[in-house]
Amino acid sequence: MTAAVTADAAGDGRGGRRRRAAPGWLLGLAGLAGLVALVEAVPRAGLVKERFLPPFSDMVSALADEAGTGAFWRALLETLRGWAIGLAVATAAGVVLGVVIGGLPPVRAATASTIEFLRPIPSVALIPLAVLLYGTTMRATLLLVVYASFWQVLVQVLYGVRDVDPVARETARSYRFRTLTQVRTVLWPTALPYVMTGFRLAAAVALILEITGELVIGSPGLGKQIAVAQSSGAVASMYALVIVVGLIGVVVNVIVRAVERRVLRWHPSVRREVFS
Amino acid sequence: MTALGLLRRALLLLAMPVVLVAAWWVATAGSTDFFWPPLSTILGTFDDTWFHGRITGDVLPSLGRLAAGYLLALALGVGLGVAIGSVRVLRALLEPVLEFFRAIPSPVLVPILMLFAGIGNGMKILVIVSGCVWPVLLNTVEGVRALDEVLRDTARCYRMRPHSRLVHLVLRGASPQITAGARQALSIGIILMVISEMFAASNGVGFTIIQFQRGFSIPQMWSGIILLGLIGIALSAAFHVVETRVLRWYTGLRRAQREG
Amino acid sequence: MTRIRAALAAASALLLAACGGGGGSSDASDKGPATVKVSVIPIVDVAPVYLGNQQGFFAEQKLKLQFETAQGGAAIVPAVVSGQVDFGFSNYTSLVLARSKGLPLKVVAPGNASTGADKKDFGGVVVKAGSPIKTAKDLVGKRVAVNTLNNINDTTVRASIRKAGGDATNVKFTELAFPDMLAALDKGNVDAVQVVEPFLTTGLKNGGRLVASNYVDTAPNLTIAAYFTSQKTAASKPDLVKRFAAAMRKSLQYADQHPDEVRKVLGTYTKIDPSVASALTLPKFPTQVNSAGLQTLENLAVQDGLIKKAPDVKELLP
Amino acid sequence: MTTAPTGAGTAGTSTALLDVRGLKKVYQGRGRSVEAVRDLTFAVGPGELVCIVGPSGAGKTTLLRCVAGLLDCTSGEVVLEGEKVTGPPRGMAVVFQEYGRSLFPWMTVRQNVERPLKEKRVPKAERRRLVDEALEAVGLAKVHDSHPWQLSGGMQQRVAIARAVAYEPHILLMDEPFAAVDAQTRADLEDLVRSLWQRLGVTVLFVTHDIDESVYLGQRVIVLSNSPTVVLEEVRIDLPDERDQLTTRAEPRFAELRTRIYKLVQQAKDGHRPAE
Repeated sequence: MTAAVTADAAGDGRGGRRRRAAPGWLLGLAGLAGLVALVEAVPRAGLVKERFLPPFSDMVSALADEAGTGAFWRALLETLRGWAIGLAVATAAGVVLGVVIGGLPPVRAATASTIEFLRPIPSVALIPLAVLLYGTTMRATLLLVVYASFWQVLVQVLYGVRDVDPVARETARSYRFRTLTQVRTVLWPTALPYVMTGFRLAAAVALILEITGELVIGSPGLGKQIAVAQSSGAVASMYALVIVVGLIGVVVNVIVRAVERRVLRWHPSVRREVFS
Repeated sequence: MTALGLLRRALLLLAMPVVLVAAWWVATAGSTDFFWPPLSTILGTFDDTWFHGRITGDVLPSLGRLAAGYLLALALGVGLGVAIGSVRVLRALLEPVLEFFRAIPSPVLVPILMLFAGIGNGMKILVIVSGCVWPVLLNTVEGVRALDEVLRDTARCYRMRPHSRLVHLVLRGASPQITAGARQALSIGIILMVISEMFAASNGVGFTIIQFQRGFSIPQMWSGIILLGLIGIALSAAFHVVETRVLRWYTGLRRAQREG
Repeated sequence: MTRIRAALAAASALLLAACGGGGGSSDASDKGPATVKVSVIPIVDVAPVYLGNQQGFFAEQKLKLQFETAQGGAAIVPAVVSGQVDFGFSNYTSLVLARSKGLPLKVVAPGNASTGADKKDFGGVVVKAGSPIKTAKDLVGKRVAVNTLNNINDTTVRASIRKAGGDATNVKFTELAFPDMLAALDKGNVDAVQVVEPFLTTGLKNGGRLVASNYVDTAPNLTIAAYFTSQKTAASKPDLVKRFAAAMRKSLQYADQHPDEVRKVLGTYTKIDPSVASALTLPKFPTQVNSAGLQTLENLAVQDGLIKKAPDVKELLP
Repeated sequence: MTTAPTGAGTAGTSTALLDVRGLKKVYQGRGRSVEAVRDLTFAVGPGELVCIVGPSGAGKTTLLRCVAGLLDCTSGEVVLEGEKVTGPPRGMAVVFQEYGRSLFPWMTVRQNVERPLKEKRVPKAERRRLVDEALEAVGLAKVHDSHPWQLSGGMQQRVAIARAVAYEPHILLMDEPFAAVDAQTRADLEDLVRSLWQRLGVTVLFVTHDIDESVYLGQRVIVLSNSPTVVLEEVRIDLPDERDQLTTRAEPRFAELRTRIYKLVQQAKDGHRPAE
């Protein structure tokens, strides 16, 4: 069953999206166009005051103004950088610790309760802590990003390691594979889909925390630009930046899915979905 | 299980947390750093800080909003998810729009939500909904789409009525995914409970912690962070109990499949 | 070191290690300009430091400024105390609060002050056009939005009400960020908002009515905010602090005398619309701390129950 | 032989319970269409047990899904008890090949059997009786509180059969129901179907790819051509109604029929079709 692969994160339809026919694609555009029209019409019709929700066209022209400034691009870069570093650190730490903890039953037993204890601690609870540690620098936000996305990866890797076919593991052991070889040939291939699921979830979480951190703490990036626009009363700019953030999220999601599909092309879980 | 085995289990369960807490205690004992008070000081303020009026004044309002927002998000996510998962046209139409909104961090939406919902509890609940609804919605869509073809056919053959098809086939069939989404939503909900109280609040755990931080009442702030952690743990444990009940069939099925 | 140890205790050791240790800032050395980190809130009030930097006043003192912006004083104080940044900007009440908890802070230069002119200040209480609220006294029993609870703005609004002869304890303050206030006022979520520029100008332009200038009502020429450092920095780098204070004073003076340039510099670090920037009321930029005003704020903090005992004002002042 | 159906051999007459006339099914894909079933005409009389065999890919499942009303046919019609089938008709039960997927895993065995009766609004006491009898008949009375996945494959298929039987259908469709169980279980299940059919007098349309099975079970075997499918030939199974695994399969007549059908299926595989 493919359900196995996504037991926790639940299958985010690696399958269906691809099979979408051309009309579906068009419908999607229609949906977006509808949203745009709505945002244009609601303030124009006076349902919401323009200075609180400007029409879409105002947002676009504000966005064009933004795109003409160096500050915007620097902020964009800062955001992407913080996101990428945080995601990389969280993924690396999550995979390594996940394999170690999951691969060694005694360690797993000893840490299980701690992980269950620490995981639900909300990352925003750490904001004061992050500020105390790192002030309003990028590092404060990085701490939040790493903390939040780390669990996504770790938990998935633990699921993945647990899912290793006992027969395959026994086989490997009976052939006296060295530990590293075991990890490489038995553990890793099984855990890979889970790692990718964790990575995908982490990528989304990391971006959200990056922006939240910038917004709340004031570390450099698009989130801070939003805060600045907000505290200057530049409503159209604020919405323009929010749109940018949303678009980045969509792009990140698309890219990560593409990467996932590429990495897992050989994997039965994907192959099965393709044929199903 | 023997007494010894039980002891072993308890030891495994508690050893690491105890060691960590002890490490924290020792490391901060005698700390003079203003922002890192000794753990003993923090715990010393815990009772004074939280158990004299703040449980009903702050903790319960927070939890109430969380519950309202979370349940609303569940209902909305499952309802929309079933509709979108079942109707292909709807899915195609809404997918990009939903992807876009999902990618916008909820804190950014707060000022916008304020325009529509004011600054009262309604706004805070909406903030929680705006973040919690996505994992539930997307997982429900996938769960509904992943429903077994044969099972669907079976339901049709036996002429199950729409209502009972929804209850006994679609919702139950998608329940593993819905639960997974609900679990993610819960942790997001706690985060947003705190974040929503950063804006226009006059009570709540998050509000209080931030007031402590702004007022430089650092041990109290720490006690708040610990309280948040405990709330998170308690809710996660409660969820686990519900999940185990709801998904008992699923765990059994999966085990059977793995062994078979 | 305790910081790192405590972090370990908080069980995020791994994560912290991965992120590296905390940052510090360079010492004042004789050769070349010393880099100093200044943490400010990107609002009108801090225009002088940006303007002074532009004018080269800091370079004259062999200082190279590096700005870090934060959303509020609450984030700036710890950064200054822990040495993440050398100087910070915060309102007086926050500093008094911090000092009363024993945080080792030292004011190095004033930040900004009320204009002292009633209804012509850079901040005030605004109501909707048709509101029955005419004076500060009418605020009794009403919902008033302030940007942070238990801080300078609610205490000064209370002072305003007292001055007008109202019962200041009977006001419902709601915490709301400045940018969200006008919308909330418009929707009737609150009855009055305490705003500062540029929202004051925007609010009035959109039909709001000014009912009180709370800073003016509190004390004559009330100093609102200040630049500060930690006692540790003040003790270990007295020269650096002196140079910063000197450049700061020069910047404040220049800013006070060149309002047009202040309006222009706003565009470099905020997104305030130029038309609003040219119309808004600028605060005064005094060069001397008004210790009487500071004492007033302290007394208000005690009176309104923010702190139990007022710290000695002298401890804070340079 | 007591309640043996008497309608045997009434194919094509107006007394037929199930009438399939000129059934044609073309799958419309993007840019191409596949003709799965070309022209199928046959009838099943009341109380008859008819087997359908054909080579792999002969469109057996398509045919069955059309008959069951799960699939719209492109042209032609399926008439059940004088009514044209447009959706799953009343009075019909289906047993699918994938027993693991046709039972509701979140229901107990009893709930699985009971569900369709609840849908039919059968009164409680009556429901109870039907379920008990059905479970008794398939030998599962003891495990009614288990979940399907706790049972072996053969037992799961018995649950599906019990569910179908309890539903009291006029016609029972079986789609290769025993293809996925082991040989021993399969023989038991074949006998179960025969005995249930004889006892209850229900009409059975049994699709299989197993030639022996079709001969052993059926009164009549319809051999399909390869795709696009037409009826290649109908074979009457003139074996005595009392059948059992040992003696029946040892009879020379059984061997003859088996050989005959085997040859037909071979021909079908080779692309032989009746004169068109």
